[in-house]
Amino acid sequence: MDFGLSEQQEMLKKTARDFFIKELPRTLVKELAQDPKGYPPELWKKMADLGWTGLVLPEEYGGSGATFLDLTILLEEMGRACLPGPFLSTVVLGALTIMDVGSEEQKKSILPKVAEGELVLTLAMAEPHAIYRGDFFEVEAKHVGHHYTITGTKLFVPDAHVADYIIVAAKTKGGITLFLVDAKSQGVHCKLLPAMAGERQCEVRFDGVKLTKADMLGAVNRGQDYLERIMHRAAVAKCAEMLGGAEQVMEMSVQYAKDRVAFGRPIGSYQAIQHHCANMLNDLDGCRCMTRRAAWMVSEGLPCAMEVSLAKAWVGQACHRMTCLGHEIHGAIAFQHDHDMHLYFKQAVVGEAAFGSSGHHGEVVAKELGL
Amino acid sequence: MDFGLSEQQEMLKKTARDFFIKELPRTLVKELAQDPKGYPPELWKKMADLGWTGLVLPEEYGGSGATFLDLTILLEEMGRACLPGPFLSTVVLGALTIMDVGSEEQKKSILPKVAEGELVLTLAMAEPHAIYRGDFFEVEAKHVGHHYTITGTKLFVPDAHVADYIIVAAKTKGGITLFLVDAKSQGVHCKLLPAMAGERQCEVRFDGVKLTKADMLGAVNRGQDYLERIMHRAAVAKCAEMLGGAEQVMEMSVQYAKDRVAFGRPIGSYQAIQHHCANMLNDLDGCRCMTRRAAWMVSEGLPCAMEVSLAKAWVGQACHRMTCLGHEIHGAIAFQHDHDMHLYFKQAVVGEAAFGSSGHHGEVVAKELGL
Amino acid sequence: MDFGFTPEQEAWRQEIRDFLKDNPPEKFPTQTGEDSWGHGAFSYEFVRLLGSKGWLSLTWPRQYGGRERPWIDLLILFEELAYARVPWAAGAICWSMSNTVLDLASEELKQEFLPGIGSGETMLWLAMSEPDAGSDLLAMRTTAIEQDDCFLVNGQKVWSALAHLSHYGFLFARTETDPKVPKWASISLFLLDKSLPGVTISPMTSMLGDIFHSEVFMDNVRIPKRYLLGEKNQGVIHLTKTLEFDRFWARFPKPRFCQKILHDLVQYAKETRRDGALLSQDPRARHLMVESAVEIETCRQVFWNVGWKIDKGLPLTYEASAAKVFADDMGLRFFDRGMQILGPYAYLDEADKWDRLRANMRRWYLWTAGDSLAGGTSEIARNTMATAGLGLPRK
Amino acid sequence: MDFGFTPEQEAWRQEIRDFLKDNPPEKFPTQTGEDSWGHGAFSYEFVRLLGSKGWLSLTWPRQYGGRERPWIDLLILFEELAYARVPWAAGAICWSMSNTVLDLASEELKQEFLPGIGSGETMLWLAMSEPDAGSDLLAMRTTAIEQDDCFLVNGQKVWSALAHLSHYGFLFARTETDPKVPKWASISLFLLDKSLPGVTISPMTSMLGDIFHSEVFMDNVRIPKRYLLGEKNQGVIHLTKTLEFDRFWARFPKPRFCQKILHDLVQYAKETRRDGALLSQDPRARHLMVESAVEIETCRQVFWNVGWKIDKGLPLTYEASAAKVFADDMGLRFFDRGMQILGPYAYLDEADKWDRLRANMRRWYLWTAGDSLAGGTSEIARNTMATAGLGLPRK
Repeated sequence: MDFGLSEQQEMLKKTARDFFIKELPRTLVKELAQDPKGYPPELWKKMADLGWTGLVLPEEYGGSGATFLDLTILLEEMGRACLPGPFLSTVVLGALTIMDVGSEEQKKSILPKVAEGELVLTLAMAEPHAIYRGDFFEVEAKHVGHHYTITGTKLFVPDAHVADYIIVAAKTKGGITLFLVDAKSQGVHCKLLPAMAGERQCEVRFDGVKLTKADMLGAVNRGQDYLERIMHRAAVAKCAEMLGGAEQVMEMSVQYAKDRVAFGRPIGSYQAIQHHCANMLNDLDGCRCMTRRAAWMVSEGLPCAMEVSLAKAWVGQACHRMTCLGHEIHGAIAFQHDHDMHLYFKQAVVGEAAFGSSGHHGEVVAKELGL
Repeated sequence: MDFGLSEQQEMLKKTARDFFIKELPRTLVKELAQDPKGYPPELWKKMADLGWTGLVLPEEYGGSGATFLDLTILLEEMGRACLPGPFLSTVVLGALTIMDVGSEEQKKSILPKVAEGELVLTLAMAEPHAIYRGDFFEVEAKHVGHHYTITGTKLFVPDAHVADYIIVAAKTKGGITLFLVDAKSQGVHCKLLPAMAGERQCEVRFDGVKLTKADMLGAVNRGQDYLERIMHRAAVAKCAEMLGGAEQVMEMSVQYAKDRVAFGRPIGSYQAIQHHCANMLNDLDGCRCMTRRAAWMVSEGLPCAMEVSLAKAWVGQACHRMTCLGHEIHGAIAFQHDHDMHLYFKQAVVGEAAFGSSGHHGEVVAKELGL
Repeated sequence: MDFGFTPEQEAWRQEIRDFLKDNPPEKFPTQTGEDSWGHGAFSYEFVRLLGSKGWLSLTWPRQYGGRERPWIDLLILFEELAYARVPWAAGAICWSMSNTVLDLASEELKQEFLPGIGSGETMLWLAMSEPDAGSDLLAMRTTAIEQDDCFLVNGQKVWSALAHLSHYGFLFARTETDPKVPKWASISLFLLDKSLPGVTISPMTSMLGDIFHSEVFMDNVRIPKRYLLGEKNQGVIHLTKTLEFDRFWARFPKPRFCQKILHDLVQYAKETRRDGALLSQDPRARHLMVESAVEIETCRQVFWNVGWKIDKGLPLTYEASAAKVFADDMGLRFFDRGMQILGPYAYLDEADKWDRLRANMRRWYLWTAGDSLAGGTSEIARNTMATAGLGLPRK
Repeated sequence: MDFGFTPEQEAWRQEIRDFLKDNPPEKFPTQTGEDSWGHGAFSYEFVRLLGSKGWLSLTWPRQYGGRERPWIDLLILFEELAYARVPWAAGAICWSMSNTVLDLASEELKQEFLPGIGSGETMLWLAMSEPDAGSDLLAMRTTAIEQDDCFLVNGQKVWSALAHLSHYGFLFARTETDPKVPKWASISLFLLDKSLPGVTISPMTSMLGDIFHSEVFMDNVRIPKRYLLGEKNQGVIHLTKTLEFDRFWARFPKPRFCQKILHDLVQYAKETRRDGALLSQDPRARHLMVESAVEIETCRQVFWNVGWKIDKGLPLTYEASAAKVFADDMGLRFFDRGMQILGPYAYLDEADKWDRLRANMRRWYLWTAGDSLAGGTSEIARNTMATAGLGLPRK
């Protein structure tokens, strides 16, 4: 039992924090929210140079061979910095999926480029009428001769507008199968969806996109199993981002409570504000324990459906409470565009809905409990 | 629109409050909780003499012809005083049901005695496997020749151990039918169930109890409709009791916050305690508005399924919150048997479950919303 | 007790509904914001139409163009407008300020201002908060120094709602600068003409990315003396009253506004399939809608209770603060639930009948982050409930 | 990071489980209360069996009969005992007091007391609160005046848990009565022998109708000087430490205890039909169980985090207070949900396998009314979190 970070993890955390303080002021975050691309490629390059896009990949594919747990420590700092862009999509949804189920050829052709920051990946799962349950997918990969033809619409595909490859979960005869689709293929149409924070989600229409068996990712009809593992990693990665954001909200709010004076005293000396801060602190500690434990279990390859869902359900709700209290403490000033607090309020609601809402993960918990 | 009490209602409220202050000290309430009967017949007689058991009955049956709304004002004071005993059972479940659907003969033979305080009535509905849905009742009234024979077990029948008549909702061929059963009939077996507060609920076993058609209450197979109206009245009556209790909790807690000193100041001067009190105040105001509006609608004979369920759902949850805060404010002292606070904490949890929990009424709200 | 409405009141409600049917609010151009009461939409055209109906001066004395209708009728009007989500943001606040004009202004000022307010030509904004005087309003620093025939005003206000679209500020400023004079006896109330030299309105971009509030800078602004409202140095009483009214009136429409959205969500849930089932049959979505229904309607009744007290002329102590807390807590929970019900589909971009619901829900959700701060923080409001309402000691 | 247990720790957990299987806790007679940790059940026989295993002194130095096992092993023991709901109410509190004895007592006292505590023969109770000194402990009035070879004690304590079954009080009293001496330098700590002349233990009937706490009256009680623990007038440091430990240790078992009940509720729901369907398929019941599962496990991890810090010897500031608030909030909600899940059937009187669950749920629900007050109010604990934990100013 060890709730502490290793020396390397501490160092990674510190490096990341310093890097983002220097390279990603919040003013830039707000500008990027208006940018069609949504992230600065130069920053992406620097992150790749720091070894982050390949952090969790084996050395043979140009990575650093760090653990998933290490990766979540980096994601915490990304969440704290409100980093926009396709990092989670590329590394967690994309590269780790290829690592998990891809062929040696696929790994060799894709992963080194990810490590070098030259590729952006993502994954398409949700649809207009199905979000969590593959058995209601309508996007289909029809087997015709030596080809597969994918048709249908996927929703909420993160960062598809800048992706080089999209992993698509499609119905096949007998189950769900994953395919690795070149985003420049004929018949792939991408439309940006409205955003709350700086996130970028797309509607991706597949209009008879032609693929071969070599584009299949993993075995045929095994997609539902793969998706479950992907969702575990993605949900925990999102928790880590949200945890980082929550830490920042806690610190900002406490600092403001110390600085702001009303009726001749710092507002942080009033019991109401103190108790808001205390409630935030408990929510935050809960987020940290649950996220890191779930990350450790994923990292160790242990069965973790229950722990991941408990974590995502807690973090989703706790971050909502925390960011509401953050606004409450900051008062009207945080309502201004110039302020940073609202970035986290927005991130929290987007995060709650991403990779399984509290409601969805609650149902997983129910099943795991035996209900 | 008028949220105020009429002069007569104010007077009734004041009379009732004064009466209970004099006649029902809380020490007696606690003693009665240990008493097998659970209430003092002398007090019952005095209440009848004040005209309360007949308050809501027409003058032709010896009553005062007051409205159901007036009755709820009286019930508020009963809740405030933690009055134990079969008042709600007798008047709301019993007499008002007979008024609603009974034959002239039944009214004449029962109601004047209720008004005089000579009869105790109740109603048996819930069963081991069915609580809200009559279509799953197992208690059955079999029609054999000129007789009906009732067999089966009813649960949570309030005050059945002291009742003279029990209205029983039983399956008949084609629906549910109500019967008025003399509690001394052969085959009626009554067992007291464990209690939280001073309430008395029974398991009542009907072991081939023989009835005639004259014992039927209202028309055959119409019981489900009747039960719906009965539940409306009962739920609102329970809300009124809980509202009265909540008012008392509010007053006690504010008084204690003014009197109790910690760290050299009354605890009521601390913001945390002030905000607890403020939160209680909003819950209380919500209870009052919702209960009285629902009572008015029942009283006026307006369609009120939605309003009754909204009220019961709010009151059930709000009284839980209020009594928890009441304990929080009183601190450890309220944990003692000698203190009165816990009577209301107990009443609140019993009340929440009575005549439809918040969950049940939530489902009614869902249906009324069109869900 | 009587929780019903008279036939006349029901007819009035119907008249408003008919008016709104004939004049669909969504057809009016807006100068700021989109769809919805209290969430930033404002349309001159619509408000002037209300004015031309005489509905902006419904309760005023006839001599000022009013109809002397009871407060209950005004509450019914507010409910119906809220349910229809008309573009009249800050309408209730403007209305409550005009009431103070009726109470305090000289006959001359009344004649000058009321016709314009009543017709919807003149808009008022509230110039009260300052950067270092939020909850602690008495800390305000803007000064108004008597000089010749005017007051010389210097200072800065923030969070002036719709000041960029309005004409006159309802300005609180310090008219007594001697530190020995207690603060409560040093503040006065003025009507500030936006077009006076030295007034700069600087719109503030909100976290939603658009403009609702402004900063107002006053640099040697000369307000003629006759624009003083009420007595000099007696502004704190009006400040308190304005705040209390603001708390009640600005939020009275909220529960009904939320109810409309809830009804839309119900309809949406009944028509939307997800993962093989109707959303209306999803246990969590049902639960979220039911909890909302209970809270919203309770909130509505609490507001009606206060409205009835106002109509009866009963004194208020804690009620406006309590209603504010109730409404803001309710709203925060409701719009969070709304986002949960929509889930990821809140971000869909589909030209279907639910597109406005989705877009608005995202917007409303963000608005709620500021709700509990508007009109004084909920913390201060709870203090007021405990002390003024329940008699708990301040120290 | 490592959220797993070593093979040795897993083996230790298994050893405890085997012991509990061989010695089913429900078979032991209790002197007070029924089933359950932390909810009032206490059995001499069971606790002495634990003592005979050496588990009451698990972490102590060998010289006092201990096993010098790491704190993590103790936490594992507590979790397992909690999940099995053993009749060892106040066990953790007694354990935390014995730790103070280890820290503070003279060698002589250690030799006198520790063997008895370790074997389960000697029970300690905490004599701290007074009628007018609850959260404000420094307001305590009980005096212990040095006189000849003893301290002469006069005063009254309340809320002494299990004092009627225990032997020695862990007594805080004022040893300096000069009002000019600051309160924090005027309190000392003693071991009070219940059998001394002048000590009266007066059991308090609780709102559950049974006895858990006592009032303790001390009338010219002569405590020999050697029963002073630590230095004279330095008791406040120990007071704070005792309280902090009490907050953590007394609640560490709670999440695991609640988890067991949740698992029972799940089983109950799977076997219970109501209105035509299994309760486990009732959306509201499912929702209530899921919310509980999330909160309980999060609470558990927060406690393990603190336990790990203790094991590592890291300094604690706010953690015990935070854990207390977390656990008490969680418990209040959990047992409310439990009552909602049972509904009216909580009052069933049926000799089936769920009868104890029902009876206990009613009891646990009532207990929670006192939880947030025990070990200092949650309000004070939140103050501590804000000031000691987050550095917010006290004034």
